[in-house]
Order: sequence, then C-alpha cells, then structure tokens
Amino acid sequence: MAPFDTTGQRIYTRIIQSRDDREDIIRNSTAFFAFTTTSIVILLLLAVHALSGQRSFATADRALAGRLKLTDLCLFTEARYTRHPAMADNHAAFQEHPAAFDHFPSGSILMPPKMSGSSR
Amino acid sequence: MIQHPAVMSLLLSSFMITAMSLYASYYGLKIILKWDMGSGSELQLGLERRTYLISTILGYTLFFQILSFFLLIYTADSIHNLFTGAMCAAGSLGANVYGYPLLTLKLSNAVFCGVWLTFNHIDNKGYDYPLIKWKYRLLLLLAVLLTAETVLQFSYFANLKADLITSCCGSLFSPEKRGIAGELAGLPAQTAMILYAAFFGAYLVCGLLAVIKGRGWYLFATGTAGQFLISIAALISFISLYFYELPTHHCPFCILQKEYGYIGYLLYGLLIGGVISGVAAGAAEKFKSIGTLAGIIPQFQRRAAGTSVILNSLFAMIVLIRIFTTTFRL
Amino acid sequence: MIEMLEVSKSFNTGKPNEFLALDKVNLVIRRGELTILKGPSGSGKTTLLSLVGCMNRPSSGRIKLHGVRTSFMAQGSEAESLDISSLPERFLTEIRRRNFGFIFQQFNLVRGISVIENITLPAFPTGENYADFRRRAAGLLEQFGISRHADSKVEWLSGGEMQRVAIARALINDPELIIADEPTAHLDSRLSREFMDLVAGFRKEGRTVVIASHDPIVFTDPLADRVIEMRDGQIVDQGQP
Amino acid sequence: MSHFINRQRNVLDFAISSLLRRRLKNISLLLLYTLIVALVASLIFFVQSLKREAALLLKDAPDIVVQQLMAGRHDLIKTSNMERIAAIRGVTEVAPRQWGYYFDPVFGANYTVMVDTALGYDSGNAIIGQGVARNQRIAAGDIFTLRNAQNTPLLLNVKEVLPYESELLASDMILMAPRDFTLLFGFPEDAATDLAVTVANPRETITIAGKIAEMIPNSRPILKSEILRTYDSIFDWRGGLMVTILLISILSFVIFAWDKAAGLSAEEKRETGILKSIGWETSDILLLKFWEGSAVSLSAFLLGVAAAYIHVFFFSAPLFAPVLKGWSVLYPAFRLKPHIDLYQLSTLFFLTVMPYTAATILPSWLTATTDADSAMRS
Repeated sequence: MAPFDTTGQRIYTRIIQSRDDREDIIRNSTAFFAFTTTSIVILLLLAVHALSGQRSFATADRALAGRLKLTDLCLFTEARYTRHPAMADNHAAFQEHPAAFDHFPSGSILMPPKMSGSSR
Repeated sequence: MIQHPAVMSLLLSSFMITAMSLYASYYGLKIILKWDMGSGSELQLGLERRTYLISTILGYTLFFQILSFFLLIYTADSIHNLFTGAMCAAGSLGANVYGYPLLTLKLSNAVFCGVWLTFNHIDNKGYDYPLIKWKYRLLLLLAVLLTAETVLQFSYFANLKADLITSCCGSLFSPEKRGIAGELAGLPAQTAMILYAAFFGAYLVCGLLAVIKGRGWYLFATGTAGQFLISIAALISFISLYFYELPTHHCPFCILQKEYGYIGYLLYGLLIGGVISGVAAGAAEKFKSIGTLAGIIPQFQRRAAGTSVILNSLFAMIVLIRIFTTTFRL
Repeated sequence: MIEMLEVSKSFNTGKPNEFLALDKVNLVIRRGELTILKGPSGSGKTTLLSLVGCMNRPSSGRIKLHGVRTSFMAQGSEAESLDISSLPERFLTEIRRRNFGFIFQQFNLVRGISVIENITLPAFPTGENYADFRRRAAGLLEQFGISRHADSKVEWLSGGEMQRVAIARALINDPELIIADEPTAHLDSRLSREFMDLVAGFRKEGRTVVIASHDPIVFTDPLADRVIEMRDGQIVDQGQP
Repeated sequence: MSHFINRQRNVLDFAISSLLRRRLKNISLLLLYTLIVALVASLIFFVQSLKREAALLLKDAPDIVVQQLMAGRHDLIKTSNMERIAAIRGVTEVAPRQWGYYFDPVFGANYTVMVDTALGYDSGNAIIGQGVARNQRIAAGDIFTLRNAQNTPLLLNVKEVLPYESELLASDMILMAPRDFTLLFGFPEDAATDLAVTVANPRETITIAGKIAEMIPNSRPILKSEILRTYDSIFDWRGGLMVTILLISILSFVIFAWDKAAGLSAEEKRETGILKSIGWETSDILLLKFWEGSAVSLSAFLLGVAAAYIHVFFFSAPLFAPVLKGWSVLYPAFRLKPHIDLYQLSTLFFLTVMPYTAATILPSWLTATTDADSAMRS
C-alpha cells in the first residue's frame, strides 16, 4: 500500500476534477514547442537587433579612414608592431631586437604577416 | 593548413562520419556473411538488432553530409581572401587539385546516402528483409567513398597555401576558359534555356508515364539523373545570370550568399531531393520481383517519382518566377 | 488462434551456461478460451508466454497465428495463417501491439508519471490521435473505478489499484488476446479473486486469455477452459480442469 | 502523414516527461552543454565581427602603401619618390602619410600621432581619439602637452574628440597639423613615414607594385589585398587555434554526455524493458532517444547562441577582453557591430551538436535493444 494522507488525497482529487473540466491539459510536446518557438523568436529578435542595431564602426567612420588613409584597427596599443600589424617590418612579431622573445601578450594573438615584400 | 573554425568543424565531422560508417560496415560485413533469416539463434537476433544501429547511423550521416556539403562551399567562399585572385568559393576550390573532386564526392555521397536510406525504408516494409545482403554490400561501397572523401578533404585543407594565384569565379566560369565549366558558361543563354526546357518537358513526360502507367522506370531514373545534371548546367549558363542580374557572372556558388537571400540553398535542396527520390524510384524496379516487396514497391515508386517530379517542377517554377520578376533582361 | 509445433527455445547457445528453456512443445490456443499454464517456477511458463506473445523468437520449431490484424500483410489475408517463427522484431512488435495485451507479475508500471499516462503508453508509438486514446483511457479508468486517480502518480496507489491500472493498460489497444504472467503473485486472496472476476469479464467479451500461474486461486478457477501443466520445459498435462 | 506526426508528438511527449523525471541529471547536462555552446559561439561571433570590421575599414585603405627599408628595418621615405611613382601608368594618386608613435611617460600609454592634411585647424590644435581623451582625462576645449624633440613642451588645443564610433579605428590617435608634427618629432620636411598609392584598375595593382619595387631600391610595397589577408589570417588562424583548444572542452563534454547516456540507472533500464514489453519497438525507443537528445541539444544550442550574442555584443565579450587587452594601457572600449549569419551558426552546429549526437548514438541503441521479455524476467 502506498502511503498517502487522506485529506491530501481528497484535496488532490478535487484539483483533478476541476482540471478534468478544462479538458485540455497542456501536452509536454506543446510545452516544448512553445519553449523552442520562444527561443527561436528571441534569436530572431537578436538577429533583427543585429541588422538594425548599432552602426558598424567601420561604416560609421569610413570618412575618417578614407581621409587619413588608415590601414589598421586600433586593437592593441602595447607595441608598434601590434598597433599596426600591417605596417610593421618583416618578421613583425619578433622585431624589437634580433634575439628578442615575443614578450607582449598580444603577440600570442597576432601572427607575423605574410607579405609579398618580404619575399622580394 | 588553414586553421579556421569552419575548417576544424568540417574535418571533425568528416572524421566522425567516416569512423561511424566504418563501424557500421564492420557489422555490415558480418551481416553479409552470417545472415540467416530462418534462424532464431542469438547470433542472428544480434545481427538483426545491429541493423537498427546501422540505419540510425546512416540517417545521421545523411543529415550531416548534406549540411557539410553547404558548409564546405560556404567555407571555401569565406577563405577566398587568402588566395590572390580568388573572388569566391570557385577560386578557393580551385586553389589545389583536391577542391573540385572533393566537392563532387561530397555531393554524390549525400545522394548515395539518401538512396541507401530509401532502400532501407523499403526493405523494412518487407517482413523477410528481402534486400538485406544487397543493401549491406552497398553500405561497404559507401563506407569506402566516405573514407575517400575524408582523405580528400584533409588533403584539400592541408595543401591550401595562402597567396597562390588562382582563378576566380570571374575567369573560371567565364566564356574564355576551356574545360566543362567554361563550355557551359559559354553556351548561349537562349540555347541553354531551350535545351533545359526541352529536357524538362521530356523528364515530365517520363515522370507522368511512370506515375500513371507504372512503366518506364529505368528510363525515368536515367532521366532524373540527366535532369539533375542539366539543371546544374542551366544554373551555370543562364539561371545564375538572372539571380545576379549581371550578364557575365556565371558562378554557381554565389547564390548561396546572403545578398541573394540564401536562395541557393533552396535551389540545391530541391535538386538534391529530386535526384535522390527519382533515382530511388527508378532503381526500385530491380527489386519488384523479390517476394514480399511486390506489394510495396509500386506504391513506393509512384510516391517517390511524384516527389521527384514535384521538387524538380518547384525548381523550374522558382527559376521562371525569377526570370519574369527581375528587371534584368539578357 | 495460436498453434505451436515442436517449439524449442534455448538460451546462451554455444556457451557453457547453455540451457534449454523449452523442449519441443506442441500447443494450440483456441480463440475465446481461457487457457491456464501451471507449473513450478523454472518450468518454462514465462518463456512459453513470451513466445506466444511475440516477444521472442523460438530457436527452432514453428509458431503460427490465425486471424490476426496486421498492417504489413495485404488486405483480406486476415483469416489465413501467418508463420511468425522467423519474423523480424519489427513485425512481431506490430502484431503484438495490435493483438495482445500484457499483464505482468510486477505490474511493470512506469514510476513518476501519472496513471492515465501509464495506461496510454502502449498507444504512443502507434501514431494514433492523442485525444482518441486519451478518451479510451478515461473510459477504462471509469470501468475500473479509478477515475479519481487519473492524474496521480502510480507510486501513490495501493496494490489493488496498481493491478487495475496494469489491466487497463493491457486493454488500451483493444487486444484480442490477453496474456498474464503470475498476475496474482503480489495480491492477497480477495484481490486475486477480484482479478479472476475481471478475467471472467474478458472471456464474456470474447477475448482469449492465457495466464501463467502457480496460484491455486487461478488454476482451480471453474471458468478455465484448459489447464496445461508444465515441468522442465515440457508440457506434462494438457487436460481439462 | 497525420499518423507520422501523431507518432512523433506522442513519443516527444514521453521524451520530455522522461527528461523531466530525471531533472537533476538532465539539467546539469543542459547547463554544461549550454555553457560549451555559449563559449564556442562567443569566440566565433567575436572573431567574425572583428573580421567584418577590418574588412569594411580596409575597403577605403590605400591600394598600395610604399615603405622604405633601411638595413631591413622600416625607415622614412623621401617625398621626392612621389613624382616618380605618380608617373607610372595606372597610378591615380600618391599621397604621403606622416605618422609615428608617441610614448607618454606620465600616463604610460602609446599614442599614434598622425598628420591630418585636411585637419581644418591651424597649428597648435589637435583632434584626439576617445582613448586618448579617457587616458588624459581631457575633453574638447582643453589644452594638453607633449614633450617635443627639443625636450620642450608642445602645447596643443583639443578642438575635437573623435566620435565613439571611431574607437576601433582611432582610439589612440592624435591628429595634428604638419608643422606641429615636424616640431614634435624633429621630422625631416622632405620625408614621409610611407606613401599611399591609389591605383585606377585593381587588376593592375600587382604589376604596379612590382614596378615600384624595381624603381625604388629597398622599398616595400604593401598591397591592400595583403593587408586584408593578414587580418583574415590573424583572426582565422587564432580563431582556429582557440577552437582547437576549446575542442578539448567539447571533448570532455562529449565524454560526460557519453557517460550520462551509457550509464543508465537501474530505473531507466527497467523503464525501457517495460516499454518494450508493452509494444514499443526498437525503432520507437530509438525515436524516443532521438527526441530526448534533440530536446537537449536544441535547447542548449538556442540558449547558448543567445547567451553568446549577449556576451559578445551587449557586454563586449568580457571573457575575451583580458586576452586582447594584454598590457595595453590604452584599450579601445569598442562595442562590436552585432552580426549573426547561417555560416557561423552551422559551424557552431557542427562543433557542438554533432559530437554530442555521435556520442549518444551507440548508448541509445544499446538501451533500445533491451529484450522485450526482460520485463517479464525481472
């Protein structure tokens, strides 16, 4: 015999009966579809946000880039070869001294550029 | 070797697909050798259970195979900057000798997988497993092809060296170049249109004949395969022009891009679906006489052929709508 | 309805612990009859039931079904006999869920889900409309007087209620044959007799019933058309009660 | 058709209820999965949007930048070279770029100092980037000093601070008139840092670069396409490397998932046995397992992508910022332009959902092939 409390059972039964009147109990699959649809709607909203949201840095400031003929993003200002990776010397990431180790953290993110000038 | 998140994921997926298909074909081989339907032995029961695993694996393989076909094109497109002269996927794929064979193999493996699954579906309806050995022989072949694809893919990415001067889609699919692609692009648009329309008409007649009369299945299978190739040729020679609204841009990959509303996925999806169902419908004719399948196959054939005709017609309809709605005129 | 010819079933074939659970059994189960299998545990009753119920395939011998409903056979072949001894699992299951209902010794209810869900479980993979089998389940609950527990979890029920849930579940797909394995093993005498009353009801409805039991309340039941006694994987007595 | 849909829905119903019944196990799995997806997605979003920014910016970059080399190191280039380059057929414009670095010992930051020929202000005035303004705590109208080549202070009046949108481009910039630049560095008047060359027909860029290299000994022409490629490589290569590192976490997750799927509790085994005994077929159980897995991976995928989007584009990827910042004193406070596309999503799908799926196929098959009569024998 499964233990149950009689009063609790009675209350529960009443809840069941009132539920039965509604006839339509939400199915798990319906709940899952609702959840998934909500998530997809959120993603779509984010996508709309992406389309309409902030203007791009580059598009917003194309004028400046064109005027100054800029070639690099200002991502790392530690050293000159990381500030202007495209404009650095040959073997850029190791350039400060002939035997220098790469000592800036951003050196682990930047790769020495492959330039046709270096082969020429 | 190009280290790129998408390249990593392509390699990862190929590796997994191959590993799974090799695992499946090990049991496939066992089934070919040891299968005995009449027996209730534990070995036989075990093998029967393996068939579930194998069809599950193949199901997933098909799904990921089709996805990875598009991912490959997209990746090739996104790395075109690394190659001097490449302007889209066409250039990146041409960066070494493995590119185009890889693409072709990926596509044909997806179709192969699809056909295998449709046969598996038919086989599961006959209660004496009528196609079992035949099916698993095909699986061995598929495993070999999938392995070849993985090797090709690895070679392709491993041998990509940035900075190579390669042809871009502008030159590869432009009339001056020799080769099949160039020939297709060089075909006058009007001629190509008439050819496409004529072939499509013939294909429709074959399809209707097959569906209504239940005859001419081999002809229909061949026709479907032909229709697939002709459609791709048409895509290169004139359909692409209407989508790009440029009289010389013949690239079959650029329509997959966002600028064209990803319409390429729909077009290729319709074509792939059409060829899988059409070829399966025709090839099923071969098994019509096998025991329990006699009652199942005609119905399946009609359905599959109908699907194929509908998908190909949808393709033609989208193209027609585009031709009439765009302001571009040849 | 079911015909077994020289049916044997062995387990762990080829291994040192191989044993023969059934040894060349011949048996006929007739439509509309109540057949009772009796015998000590280990006599092969359960194995025989699992073969009758299409849960397993025999190692050798033939099993034939007559007049069962299937979707994979061509229309109109209902009355003909169907040899199921080498049918793949896929089709055995198909036959099983259309034609047979099972009642187990342990009730075998799924814990953590409601009574009504337990009852409708066999109908889930058939692709039937949810509302349809839900309505049928409600009817069965009504019939067995457990409607008020419809949404309770099964583990809250008493033994007798669980038994009725298990029976309702066996009936959800409206089977022609009901198979029960030691159905009264966990019931007291009153509930056991109640169960046999329900079985009498099935018989009246024209269903075929097969029960395996070593409970005297079951095998001495006056309604039984046949009592088959088993020992060591063989049938020792096929007589009337 | 309705038969098919009914079957899927019924089985999905039970799949969700099974997942919910083992709440603790499945929620921990879901959370971990979501975290993995969010991590990989953040990385992909971040790298892709930096790439896009760079590509958009470089659209307006000069076609060729000509550098002078001296002993293999970057040197100033004589402006007298300009006329000779301009004389090459196909070259439409040659402009000198005068720029350099200034290290501010007080604030410890590196600035990029550049001549703006279209400055619009007299000497003594400057336009500064957001980063400089923040670093020096100055605004338009203030005056700041730089120490010039003669070790005397050069007073500059801040006329403008570049808008926030230019952070990623010019956060560390000080734009000034040519005379101030000459004063500041003692920069020779007949030289430039490098020359920016504009070419009429992009197809001729390589030929022209070759001619320039021949014409000016020890010069190094850098093509726009090379710069583009460099940026792509930087981001792709390192992005790929990061993914390789993340693969280890994906792998450990997959092992975790495998373990969860394979290590069935006695209760779960019993349940499968019951389902099989009451008429569920192996493929029905496989379908059940498929829906269980799909529910988990779909939820994790959607939630993870949304979380990554918020992390990268609303909060500017605080997890990656320390890596990027390094030791920079002056770090641009940029907020990336949000962008999602199918390509990123499908890459992500392959990296996260596929390994999970593969890891659960075998365990779910093993579950599905439980004997139908096992429930009778328990």
